[in-house]
Amino acid sequence: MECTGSKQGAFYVLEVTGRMDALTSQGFETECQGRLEAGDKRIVADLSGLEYISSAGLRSILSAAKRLKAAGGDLAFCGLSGIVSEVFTVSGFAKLLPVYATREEALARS
Amino acid sequence: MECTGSKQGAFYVLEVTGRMDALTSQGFETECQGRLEAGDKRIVADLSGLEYISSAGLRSILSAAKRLKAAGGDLAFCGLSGIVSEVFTVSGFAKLLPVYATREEALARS
Amino acid sequence: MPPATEAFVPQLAPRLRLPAHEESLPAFRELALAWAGRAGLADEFVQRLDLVLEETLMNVFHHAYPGELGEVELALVPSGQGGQPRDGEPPGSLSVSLTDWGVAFDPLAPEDQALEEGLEANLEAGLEARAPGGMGLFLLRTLARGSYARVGAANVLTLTFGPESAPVSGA
Amino acid sequence: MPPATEAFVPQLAPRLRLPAHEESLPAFRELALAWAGRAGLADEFVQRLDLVLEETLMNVFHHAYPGELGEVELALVPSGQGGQPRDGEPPGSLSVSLTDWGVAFDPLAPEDQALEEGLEANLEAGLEARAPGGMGLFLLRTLARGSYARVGAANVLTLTFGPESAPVSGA
Ligand SMILES: Nc1ncnc2c1ncn2[C@@H]1O[C@H](COP(=O)(O)OP(=O)(O)O)[C@@H](O)[C@H]1O
Ligand SMILES: Nc1ncnc2c1ncn2[C@@H]1O[C@H](COP(=O)(O)OP(=O)(O)O)[C@@H](O)[C@H]1O
Repeated sequence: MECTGSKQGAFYVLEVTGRMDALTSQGFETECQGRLEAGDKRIVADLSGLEYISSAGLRSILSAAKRLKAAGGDLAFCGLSGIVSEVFTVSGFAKLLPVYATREEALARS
Repeated sequence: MECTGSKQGAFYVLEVTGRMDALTSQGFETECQGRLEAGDKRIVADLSGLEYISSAGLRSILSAAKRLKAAGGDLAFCGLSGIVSEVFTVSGFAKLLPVYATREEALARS
Repeated sequence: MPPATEAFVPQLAPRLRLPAHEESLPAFRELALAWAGRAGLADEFVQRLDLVLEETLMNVFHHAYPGELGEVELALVPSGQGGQPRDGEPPGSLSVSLTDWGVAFDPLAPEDQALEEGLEANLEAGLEARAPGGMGLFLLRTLARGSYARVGAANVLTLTFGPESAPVSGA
Repeated sequence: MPPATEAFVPQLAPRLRLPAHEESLPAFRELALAWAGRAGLADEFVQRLDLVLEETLMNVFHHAYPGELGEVELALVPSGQGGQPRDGEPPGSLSVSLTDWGVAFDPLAPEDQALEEGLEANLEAGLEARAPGGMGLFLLRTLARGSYARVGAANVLTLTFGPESAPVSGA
């Protein structure tokens, strides 16, 4: 898993690529924590380059979302496909967290 | 296994690198055959970049040496180390074929 | 030391047995994906196999052998292959069998039914209420079709991937 | 299909069973080298293991199952590890066990003793006289120490690599 990010208006966009599995997913939480400490509370995770996610990835996401929310921010997602989209759907994460089809939609929200 | 070669005086020097195993060693015989057809009858195989050789590699070498000899040429070796040197020794190939410590020695012979 | 299996006639089911710890995950994954490719498994099933394999293996690594290091074995049976004819299995499917010799545990029917029901009921709960545990088993049961048996001192979990082999999710 | 091994208690001997054909060679090699590294095997023994594994596996691929496709299993037992204590095995050694269910064949004591003797006598023969066959078995016997047993329908070859585990060659 790789995370690269950039500021886009009010949001910090994090492009997550590769595999979010038991061996790598902790990095997502760490990355969000780092952004939070740097002052970015509203994060959009663009998962269009993410090939794979397991329950360990969901755990990392849930934990990051809770922290951002507690700080008055939020964590939204876009670009889900394949198994990533399937896992978000069956796990209920797609309803629990804000998920958009495209990055434009994610950035257009208030 | 990779073979790269160049003409050095009366000899054609073939640098053999990588692994000469059951899946790759046929390439050595093919390479020598190609040189023979191109008119090079005296070949020095520099094995200093060769990491590994198995009985399949020995078979390929024996076959190439016989062809070159039948055509009035020869096949000499230099730069053996590690398991390659060990296999040449225990198999008797080190006595059967001309083996030199360095390329200079191999090229200095008549 | 002769392997423990010398008395058995092989059935062309490739298998790999390794220590039950996280370092073994990549080797299991590599073997499973190689055979999924050979079995002609469609990409969506390969992805489910990948996921379910991680979930079940991680559970075995963490829970099957409390306080000791055990082993886990993966066997792969492409449809139509092997000593036993695979009745009615469509082409492009792959069965995966996971065996461990740890504490008896059926991941397809968890002992803690209450936790499971809580989780499922919980799927649409808010962030605060959402408990992260139990998700691995939930994904396993949602994305794979299979059977479990306790055989002697072993847990044997068999899962099948391919057309009509997993409950259709979402669609 | 449950693996054939479910009744056995594991002994922390990682093992891999694959079809007995050339495509399987890289996977066997990868597993063996990974465990040679973990066992702390010195480089010269790793190289011998690499060679002897290729020779024995290629022989099984080509000769053990005439006219059919069988399987071959590799098990690895690092010294000091496993259920059975390894008596007197020095650290940095690795035992490798190869099992196939093909025609009975002891590679450590070939039936055709005459051919073998011919080959050894032949070692210093000229190019013309030199026969290429039999070299694989010769390298096996020269570079590894081991034992063979026919166990039921299986050939079980166990080889050990490490200090004092192989006849010193040349030096
Ligand atoms: N192979 C197993 N052996 C014993 N207990 C297990 C096994 N797999 C899962 N469990 C139990 O089921 C629980 C739920 O597992 P899982 O859904 O993967 O979530 P998590 O591992 O995150 O708790 C585990 O916490 C463990 O108590
Ligand atoms: N696993 C085996 N099963 C049956 N026969 C074998 C086996 N391994 C070797 N042999 C026999 O021994 C002969 C010598 O083998 P080897 O020394 O590897 O040389 P080569 O394979 O080049 O002939 C083979 O040709 C084969 O007849």
